[in-house]
Formats: sequence, structure tokens, C-alpha cells
Amino acid sequence: MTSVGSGYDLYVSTYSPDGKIFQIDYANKAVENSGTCVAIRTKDGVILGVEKLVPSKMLEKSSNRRIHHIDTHIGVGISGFLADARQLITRARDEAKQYRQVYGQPIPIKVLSQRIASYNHVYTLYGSVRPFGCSLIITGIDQYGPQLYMVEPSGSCIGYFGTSMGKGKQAAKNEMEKIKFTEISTRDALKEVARIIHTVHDEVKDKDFELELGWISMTETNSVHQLVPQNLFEEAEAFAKAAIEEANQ
Amino acid sequence: MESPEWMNNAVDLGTSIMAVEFDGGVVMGADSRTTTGAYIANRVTNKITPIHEKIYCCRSGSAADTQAISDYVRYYLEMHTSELCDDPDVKTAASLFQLLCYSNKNNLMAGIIVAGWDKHQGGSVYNISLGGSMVKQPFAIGGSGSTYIYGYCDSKFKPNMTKDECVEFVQNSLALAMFRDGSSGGVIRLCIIDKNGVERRMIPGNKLPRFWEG
Amino acid sequence: MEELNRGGFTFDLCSRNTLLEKTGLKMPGFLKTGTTIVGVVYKDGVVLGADTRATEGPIVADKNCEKIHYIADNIYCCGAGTAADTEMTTALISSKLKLHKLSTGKEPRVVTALTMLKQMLFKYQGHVSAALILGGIDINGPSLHTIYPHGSTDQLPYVTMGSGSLAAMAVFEAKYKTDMTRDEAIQLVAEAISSGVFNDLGSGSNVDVTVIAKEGVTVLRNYLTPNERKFRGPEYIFPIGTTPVLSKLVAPLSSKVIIEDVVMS
Amino acid sequence: MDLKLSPFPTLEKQMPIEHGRFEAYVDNGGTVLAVGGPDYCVIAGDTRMSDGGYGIQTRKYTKIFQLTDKCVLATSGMQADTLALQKRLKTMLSHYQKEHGKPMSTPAIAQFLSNTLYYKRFFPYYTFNIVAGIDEKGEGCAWTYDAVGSHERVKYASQGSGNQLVIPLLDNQVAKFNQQIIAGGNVTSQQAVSFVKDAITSAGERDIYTGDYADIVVVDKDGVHWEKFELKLD
Amino acid sequence: MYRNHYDSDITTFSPSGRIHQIEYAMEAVKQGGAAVALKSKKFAILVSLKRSSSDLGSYQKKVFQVDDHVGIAISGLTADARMLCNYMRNECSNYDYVYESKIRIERLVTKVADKHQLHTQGYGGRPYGVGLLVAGYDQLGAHIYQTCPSGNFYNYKSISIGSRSQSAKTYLEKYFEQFEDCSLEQLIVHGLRALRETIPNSDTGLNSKNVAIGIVGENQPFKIIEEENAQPYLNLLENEEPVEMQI
Amino acid sequence: MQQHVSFPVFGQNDYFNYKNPQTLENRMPVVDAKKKTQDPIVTGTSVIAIKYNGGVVMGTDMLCSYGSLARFNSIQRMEKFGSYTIIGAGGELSDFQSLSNTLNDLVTLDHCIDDGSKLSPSEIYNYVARVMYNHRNKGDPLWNSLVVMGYQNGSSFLGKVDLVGTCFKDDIVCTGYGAHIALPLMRKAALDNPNMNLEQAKKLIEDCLRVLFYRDARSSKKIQISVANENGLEISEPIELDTYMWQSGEAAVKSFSQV
Repeated sequence: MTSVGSGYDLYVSTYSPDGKIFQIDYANKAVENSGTCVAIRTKDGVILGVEKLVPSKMLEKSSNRRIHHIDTHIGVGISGFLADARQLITRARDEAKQYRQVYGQPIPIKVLSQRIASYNHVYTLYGSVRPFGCSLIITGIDQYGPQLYMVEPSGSCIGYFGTSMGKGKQAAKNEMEKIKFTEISTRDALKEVARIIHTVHDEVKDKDFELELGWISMTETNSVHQLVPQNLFEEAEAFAKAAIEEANQ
Repeated sequence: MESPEWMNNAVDLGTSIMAVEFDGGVVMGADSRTTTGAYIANRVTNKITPIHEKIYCCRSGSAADTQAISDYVRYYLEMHTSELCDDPDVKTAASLFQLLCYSNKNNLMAGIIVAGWDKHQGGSVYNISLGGSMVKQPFAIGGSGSTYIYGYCDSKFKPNMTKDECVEFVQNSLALAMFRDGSSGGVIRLCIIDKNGVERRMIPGNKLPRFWEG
Repeated sequence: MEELNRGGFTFDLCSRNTLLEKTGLKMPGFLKTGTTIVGVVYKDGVVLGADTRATEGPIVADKNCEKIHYIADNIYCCGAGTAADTEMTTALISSKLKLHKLSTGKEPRVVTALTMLKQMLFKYQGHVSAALILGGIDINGPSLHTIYPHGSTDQLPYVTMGSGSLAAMAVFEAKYKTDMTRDEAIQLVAEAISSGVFNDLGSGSNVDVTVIAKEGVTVLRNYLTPNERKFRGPEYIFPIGTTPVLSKLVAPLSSKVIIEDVVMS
Repeated sequence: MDLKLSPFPTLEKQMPIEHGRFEAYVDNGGTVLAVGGPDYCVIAGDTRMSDGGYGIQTRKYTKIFQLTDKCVLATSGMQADTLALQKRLKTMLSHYQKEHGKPMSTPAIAQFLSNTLYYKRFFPYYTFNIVAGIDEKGEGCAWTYDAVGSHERVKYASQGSGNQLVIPLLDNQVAKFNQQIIAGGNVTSQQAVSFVKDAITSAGERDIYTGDYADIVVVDKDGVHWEKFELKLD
Repeated sequence: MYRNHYDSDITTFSPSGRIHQIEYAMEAVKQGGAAVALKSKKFAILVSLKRSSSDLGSYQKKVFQVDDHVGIAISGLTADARMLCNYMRNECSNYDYVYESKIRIERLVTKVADKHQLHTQGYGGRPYGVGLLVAGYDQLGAHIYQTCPSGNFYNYKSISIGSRSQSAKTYLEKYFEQFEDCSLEQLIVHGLRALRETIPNSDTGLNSKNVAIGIVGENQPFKIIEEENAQPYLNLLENEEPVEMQI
Repeated sequence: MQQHVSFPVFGQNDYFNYKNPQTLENRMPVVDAKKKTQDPIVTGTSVIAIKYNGGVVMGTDMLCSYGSLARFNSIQRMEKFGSYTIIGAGGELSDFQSLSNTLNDLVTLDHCIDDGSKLSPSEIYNYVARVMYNHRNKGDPLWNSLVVMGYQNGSSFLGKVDLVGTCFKDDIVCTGYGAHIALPLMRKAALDNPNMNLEQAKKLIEDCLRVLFYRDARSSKKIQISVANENGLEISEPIELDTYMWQSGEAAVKSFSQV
């Protein structure tokens, strides 16, 4: 943070002398303070996993979900400010709805991602607003098959086979590099995602966390995005714990 | 003084149009007569309008309305193509037509058949009728001449025809409609669309198939 | 002046009335029998049925009127439409048919009645609004016809007319079978009429049935009475003196009556 | 007028003519009446809903709507408008209740309904209303309305398709018009209920749009009491 | 909390990715009188401590009915709360008008939280300075939600907000696992005990003047119990053995 | 200048609406509605439905007419909305398509919220009634008669909404010609057998559609029957009605042929 305090970092409409827009970096920082989110794209589907940090034990389970549905065929994972992300989700749902109204077709994931990215981008142009303090991983299945995109506060939008964001994003990326995306089955990928989330979770800094898993698959879920059903979820989590146990020994 | 009829009347496409799916594509056909009142304003009209590379539409109703609509759809579809980075589906084009026809139904006089080829559905035919309802059909006929050939088409159509069978079916049906409908006539224009592209043909007025003419 | 005797019909008044109505004039309301009437042919006869409600606009004018009219001993006719039209039409034809019978000395045939009715109605071009069901039995066996106000007729094994005709026809279409017994036929007719009574607001009250068979006619007036009044409050009693007496005049009856003896010559 | 042979049928001609143009109002019929007593109010309404013609859409659509513990709204006319009006009142009354911590009084509701109706003066609710219940003093009361909000506090009222049939009976039996000897003291609510039942039954006998069942509602200091009552089904 | 460059504007992120203005708004919530919310399977209740500005002033209303199936307790800027309460009432009415059913609590809370968020992203406004505890009952059961000026909301089994709410939270954390099967009365007593923890020892303690209880649940439309109606519950509290929950 | 036709405007405009950044309104190509159906053009006829013990059954034919022309012969006139509700429609096809888009948006949003509760049939029914009534108020009716049926948490739902917003719930609901022809039959059948089972109800619907085919000139014999019960929703494949009763045609000329 070389330029911190130099006065060029107070507004998103201000460049620093070396051509950076610090407010966007700071917004990214908000994303990096949040729980890890991992997504993997397989031959016939996409898996989303989120490490949801639980600040109080009095919270209900499933409170503050970080995986949401946008349309029947699209789901997103969130890192960063949840309240900001809800605005993007609302926007994304409206985009999907509007696309369907005009073109009579489900919105392609790429189009949606780009539109959300444009929306994000607008919030990096004016001093009167601030960027969104959250990143989204947008997953889904459309005419072109399984798709996975990540949209960031800056307005960038990039497609991936597998990606991660949040606190443990680097560790998760390292873990992911071992996976052969073109070969792995959706169910195996599910276990992998669970394992990665459990691996990257930092027990020292954050005590409690809840794993959230969402998936969409042509074979398993009939191309409808949903939260992973209880039995599969438990299986995946058991696998993850066992794998970590093994690694620790 | 009363001005002549052809100056008062809007240009109407009293028309015979049709589109038929075959194995691997679609054949679209139309007559070529445009009338104002009883005067033939154009006897070699082209009523099959390109919307996109492999999506065309047949227009019936008011010439002005249908042309305006197809211009808009062509424009929207071009915008859409650039957003999608891919060729649009026929259904997308049809939905745009429906949106325009439905939301302006009081001011428009348009019956449109949208047909074409895309890589997801293959050849497909959509009928957007007067009120703005959209119906996917294996074959569609429209315009004032179509009422005379419903029976003929129902009896002759079969699914999965070859291209040649399909072309013949379209020619015969249109010839029959043009013979009985005073507002249809001229030449038959054909447009055959499959994955390889578009082929346009014209059958001149003196080479039309002929049937019993009593 | 000669034109007056030219013969044929003039509908000047009808067109005048239509014009007047357009200017806002309200014609006096007629008693309409918004009605359900039906008929069905069974193995050896005809059963006619009718409801008994007569309406005037939304008001029930008569709760138990009779809609199955006598034409001849072997022919009856149900009427829907304007009450006066149906009654007068059937009465007229009935009397003509009687004369016809007296002059030919033969039992009247159903077709004769039918022909007379349709010719009369056609003559009036629909202005006599009588929609009729004509049923009877003659040497050709049982037969059943409908006659529309404009004079067209149909012959069918089961027919319905009036505002409840759809409700009644639905019953026939669902349950009619050929060669029914007399009881089955009555049952079916009663059900068809009930269907009209309970589902059509123009029809109501009771079910009348008339059976015309070779052996003779059975008139089952008020065959069903499913719509008796269900509740009656305490009686309304007005003690004498409730209505004010403003003036009093007593005239002896005798002063008003003149009694005369008339001698028959 | 010229009779040009248009080669293409004009829009008008091409439309199927059987449907006719859009008619924004439908009269779904039915009769409602109310009789106020010293400390109660009896309200009755039949439950037939006709289709504007000779058809019965349903036999059990209740025309009486409870607004508060002390007030009901009885409405005949167009059902769709009735429903919209009821919903509107319900919403506004619940707002009032939350703002003021108490339900709106019956006379206030009566005035409020008038305003609500007049608010739609140029596209009126096609509804004929009676507001009835007990007022702040606990007395039975009723208000009768026209479609655009003119209203009047009355001892008894009737509205709807059987109005003309019921009103003379009420004039005679409740108001005792033109009668020298007026028998009996106060009418009890049981007596009133019995009379109201007779009145609605009589309307059902002669008005084709009234029938099937009736709701008999009594409002008194203990609240609103409902009773179902049979009429003829024809 | 100290002043720095990054804390004067709602549109400014700090280098660590925080937005101080939102955090300051959260402080406003902590200034308000305490409110406690807890729920069993069938009931959700709110218990709040009303304050009066002086002995002559009336006590500030803290619990509001939103609809028959939902109510809120507030802590923070009362004027902001009234706005939000009105907004929620409208949303409930609208939903009822359109669907003739009660809006799901979570959907209602999401809406009001989204409204919060809008005030955290644009220049020229300030975030709402109020936290809401929402208690409601719908087809999914009883719910307790807490909203924050940030636009976040949380679905709790039990929670408290407002000044000295940490003490109440400590009480709740100790007992919340028992709440699920509590009767309504037990629940209220738990609520009052938790609320009592927030009162400084020097103060007068709980009485019928400064307590407002909101209850809602199965076959129980939202109801506010205060003044003399609250006394029976306060009596229950007084008669019992003091709980040794001193910190 | 008054615009003849209003068309949507597309393009990269106004992503950022200063006052209200979360809505799409300003960019939506939704045309400022001039879309009045003053006359229906492509129309479907009756919808009929009845509750039985344990669910609801609904039937329609599959014809959409263009005036008297039997234009489209395989249109499904019933549609599922969510997992508990089916709506059947008579009247203008384009209006139903538009309404069904609206409802699908609603149901999709409901699905996306995914909070364990879904819109109930009664909620959808009330929503539809408001939509229809609002359109009527604008003088821009959706020219449909709709039958809403559903089954959720052990209870059946059946209601009707028409183009002016009249709406009611009942055990038997019919629209169009069905209200004149099928309704009397179904009321009688329900009276005779108040505890109908699924088979009987289906048979009744089929019989009524057959009678409608006999007597409604805008009906066809290609029908579909849908069921809502504890097993969920089901819309049948097209069924060809067997129309066996034509003997009356012979009887009509049996006794004499003078007439």
C-alpha cells in the first residue's frame, strides 16, 4: 500500500500519479477479507463452494447465504459485502428476466456476466458512488454448455475452468491446479470443492464456518441450479474431513 | 374531386406466403403481388425479407408496417449478435417479432412467418399472427390466399420431407393459392435455408405449376 | 289507395319501432318465458318437458305457468319466447287443425301442424317470437320437431329450446340413448328440465312433463316441485285501524242493482 | 358511401365479429339489506354470483365483508369492483389501526367509503354499498350509497337487484309508513333476524339474480356473528 | 475508533477494504435503548427497554407493529426507524393486496435491508442509523431477524441490540438452546431477564413503564404488551430467585 | 408529433440511473403499452375443471381458432406455474402467452429466492386476478378467461378469473361455452357423487369435453387433461376423443323424410 494516505485514494474518480485507481483496489480488499469461494467447471456442470464465516453461534443455520440463484439455470457465489452483492443479484435477476422477455430465451451466462460487469464498471466511474465491495462467481448451463465466470468490482469479467476468491483464494488456486477439469465427474468435483474449502479454512483466525455448496449439472440436476442436497452434501463434507485428516497424519 | 382508389388505399400485401420445415432446413415461399385497392402496385415484389444470415421472414398485412417491423428486428438482432458473439437462433428472432407485434397490436396490421436455420434447433418455422401470438409449427401458411389452401396443405404435408419434396409442396400450394386469390399472384419466390446457407429461386408467372382451372 | 289492398305483409311498424328504439324510446316489456323446454322420442312415444317460470326482465312474473300447450289430442307443443306469441300461435294452429280434422275426418298429423306453424311464423319474418317444440304421434309413429321464430324447423330424436336449452341439451348429449322406455324417457326429460331450472336463471320453479303415446296422452303437470319456499317468517298482522279511515260512505246495495225479468221468446 | 371491393379485408372486417367490443362493466347481481336496531344491526346478503346474463357463476360468493368488530360492508353490483373496493378499505383501515392504535369507528368508515367512491367519480366502482354496524354509542346504524359516494344514514337499507322488491317491505315493517296503529315495542335482534330472513327469501322468490344461500350477519356489542341460510337454487 | 482520512465519506473504502461511515452508523445503533429478541418453535418475541428524555417526558416507543404477523423493535435513531417501519407496513399491505397472504418474513427483511444498502453507496446521503429486530411468524415458523445500517441482516435464534446489549447477549448465549421448546410465558421471562442484564445497577431496573414486549406466533397476531399488561410478567421476574449472571 | 408505433430502444445507454440504480426501468425495451386487445383474434374456447377427493382435474381442447378458421390444432392451453399451480386459458392466445411470461418471471423469482416456501396456488390466483383487473382498469384487457387450479399441503385449489377481473373460487369452474354446457352436467354429477375419485373426475371431464365437441363450434376433439394432487402436477399428452354418438343422425330421417 505505497500510496496509502497520499490523498489520491479517496475517490474512485481519482487516479494516483502512477495511474492507479486505489478505491478499486480497496474494494477488492473488502472481497479478500471475506470467506473463500471456489468454483469448478466439469464436463457437464459447475460446482460452487463457499466458506461462510459464522460470527455468532446464535445464528440460524443457512442464514446469510452466499450462494444464490439468478435464474433456473444460473447460480452465483459471493465474496465481500453481502448487502452490496444483493444489489447485484437483484440486478442480475432483472437482466435475466428482461433478456427472456425480449429474446424468448434463457440468458447465456456470458451475456449475463458481461452485463453485470458493465454494471459494476459504471460504479467505478463517478466520484459520487463507490464500487461494489464484492465479487461474484457466476455459474450456469446454457446452450453452450457449462459456464463459469468471475466478475470483480473493477468491472472485469473472465471465464474459467476453476477459480476462487476471498481470503483463501491463493491457497485454493494451488489446490485446484491438480484437478483435471475435463475428466473429473461432477460428483467427484463436489467432493473436491468441499475438500478445498475445508483445506483453506484458517482455524486460527476464524473459528466457525459453514460450508455452502451449490451445483448445476446436465445429468445430476437437469440443468437447474440448486443447493446440493443434504445426503450428497454430507458425503462431500465427510470426504473433505477425511482427506484433511489423512493429510495431517 | 375524388382521387383514384390507388392513391387512397394503403399498400396491402394481399398475399400468399408459407414456410415449411424439411429434413435439415426450411423452404419459404411467397407470391409477388402488392396491391393498392384493386390496382397491382408491384407485380414482382419480394415478400421474403432477410432478418439475419440464415433467418428470413415472410410478410403479410400492411407493407409499411411489416417492413418497419422487420427493419427493427434486423437492427435488434444485429445488436444481439454482437452481444452474443454468435449467430442468433430463429426463436430469438421470432420472439422479437412477437414483442413488437404484441405490444403494438392496435396499430399494426401484420401477420409474419419467421423461418430459418440455427445450430441448436436446425430448421424451424414460427408463425406470428395478427394479435401477436407466436406459435411454432412444422409448416405455416399465411396471408389472404392461405385460406384457399388449408385443405390442400393439410392433405399433402408430411414431416421430414426431403428438400426437393418440400420445394415442390411449397410451389404447388402457392400456385393454387395464387390462382384462387385475386390479391395474390405474379411469380413464386422461394428461399431455401439450411446449414450451408441460403438459396433463392424464382418461378416466373408463366412457369407456375398448373392444376384444374375451372 | 289501391296499394292498401295489394295483399302480402307490411312490416312498417316493425321498422318504425326499431327506429324509435334507437332514439331512446323504451318499448313496453313483454312477458318473456326465458325458458327451458325439451322433447325426446322414446320407443313408442314422445315426452315433452318444460319449466314453469315466466319472467319479465329480472323479475319472476309467474312461478307456475304452463308452457306445454295442447294442439290436438295426439299433438302437444312447448313454447319459448314471448308468452303471448307462443300462446296465440299454438292456439291458432290448434283451432285450425281442429277445422282441418273436421273437414278431412282424419286424425291430424304432426307434420300438418308443423307445416302450419312454420308457414305462419315465416310469414311474420321472426317478429312473432315463438320458439317451439312440437311433439306428437300419428300413423308414422312418434315424431319431434323444433320450430325457430323465423320459421325453420328440424326433426330430431331429442331437442331443447329456450334460454336453458344448452343446459338441457348437455344432459341429452350425455345421457340420451335410442329406444328408451317410457319411464327412462320421463326421467331423462325431468333431468334435462332440472338442469335448465337450476343452471339457467331464466328458467325455474317446477317441472312439467307431458307424455304422448299411442295409448293416449298423460299430462304430468308439476311432475317435480323442487323449489318450494324454504322459509316463512311470522305472519304480518295488521290490526283493524292500521290504515287510517279518511272518510266513510255507505251506499245500500239495492240502489245500485237493477233487476229485470227478461221473457224468452 | 362507396362500396369498393377491397382486395384485402380491412382490419375491422377481418375481426371475428362474434365477440363484440370490450365491456368494462358487468353486473353480477344479488341483493343485500340491513336493518338497524337499538343495540344491534342485522345485515343479509345472498351468495349468488351471476355472469351478467342468465348464468350462475358460483352459488357461494359472499357479498358481506367484515371491516371491523363493529362494522360490515355489504355490496352488490360488479364483483371485480367490489373486491377491489374491499381490498382498498381493508388496507386503509389496517393502516389507520396501526397509526391510531384503535379501529376506525363505524360513522368514520361510512364517510371514508364515500370519499373512496367519489375518488373514482369518472371511472366509478360499479358497486352498491351498505355500511352497517353499531356506532360509538352502541346503536345500530346503516348507511346507504350510490355508486359514486352519495350517502345517507338510515335505519334500514337495501341494495342490489332485489332492491325494489325488498324496500317496500322494509318501509312497511320497519318504518311503519302510513300506519295508524304501530304495535309492539322494541324489536329484538332475533325478531329482526327472522324478519330479514323472510325479506331475503321473498326477494329470492321473485328476483332471478337473488338466490342459492344467504349470509345473515348480526353486529352487536359482542362483535360480528355469521349465519348461513338457505334460499332456492333455481 | 479514531478519525482518519477515510472515514468522512460513505463512498470511500479504507485501504483495508472497510467503509468507516457504515461502521459509525452501526455505533448509532449501540446508543439506543436495548432490545432483545428470542424465539421458540411457535413464538417470536421482542422485549425492549424504553427510555424517557426526562422525568416529565413520556417514554419513547420502541416496539412497533408492522402487520398481524410481524413486528419490530428498534434501537438507534427513532426517526429513521419510523420511516423504515412505515416502509415495512406498506410492503406488507402491498403484498397482502396482491396475493391475499402474508409476506414471508425473510422476503420482507430482505426488502428493508436492500433499502438500507441503497443509502450506503451513494454520495450525499447517510446510512440509516438504526438497527431493527424483526420478529415474525409465517408458514416457515417463527423468525427473529436483525438488520444493520450496512444493509446486512441476520437470521438469529435470539439476539439483542442497543446499549449494553452485550450483557444481554451473554445471557442469551448461555440459554438459547433451551428456548426452542419454551412456552410463551417462559420465553417472555427469559427475554426480561436478558433485558435486565443491560440495566446498570444504579438504575431503577425494569418496571411496567419502561418495558415493552412484542409477541407473535402460531395463532397469535402480533401484540404489544406494555404498561399494566406487562406487570404480571414483571411480577414473575421479581418473585423468582435472582439469577447469578453477574459479569 | 404523435408516434405511430412505439418501439423499444436498445443500446448501451443509462446503465447508471443516478437516483435509482437498482432498477432496469430506464433501459428496458418494454414498450409503453399501446397493446389493447379490443377484439380477440386467435382464440381458444372452454376450460373446465372440478375438484375431486384428493385433488383437482382440468380439461381443455387444443384448438385455437382464427374467427371460424380452426387455425392451430395443437396448442397446449394449460400451463404449469411452479410446482403447485396449473392455469388453463380460454380467449386470446397472445394475451395468454404474455400473461404466462409474466407469471413465469414471478415463479422464477420465487424459485430463486429458495427460502423453503413457494408461491401457493391461491397466491398465484390472487396475483392473476389483480393483473386482469388492472388491465381492465386501463381499458386494455387481457382477453382471457382463466382457470387456476392447484394442490398444496393437502388442500385443493380451484378458481376462475375473467377479463374484467371477476374472480371466485368454487368446486366446479367452467369458462366460455363450458359455463353453459359443461357446468350443468358437472354440477349434477357432483351432486350425485360428492366424493368423486380421480378416475371418475377424469371421466366426467372427458364426457363433458365430448358434449362440448358436439355442441361448441369452436371446439375440437383433441384434448388434454391435467391433474393436481399430492403426486404433484400432471398435464396429459394429447388425447383424441372418441365421439361415438351419431345415431341421432339416423333417427332424424328414420320416421319420415318430408321435412
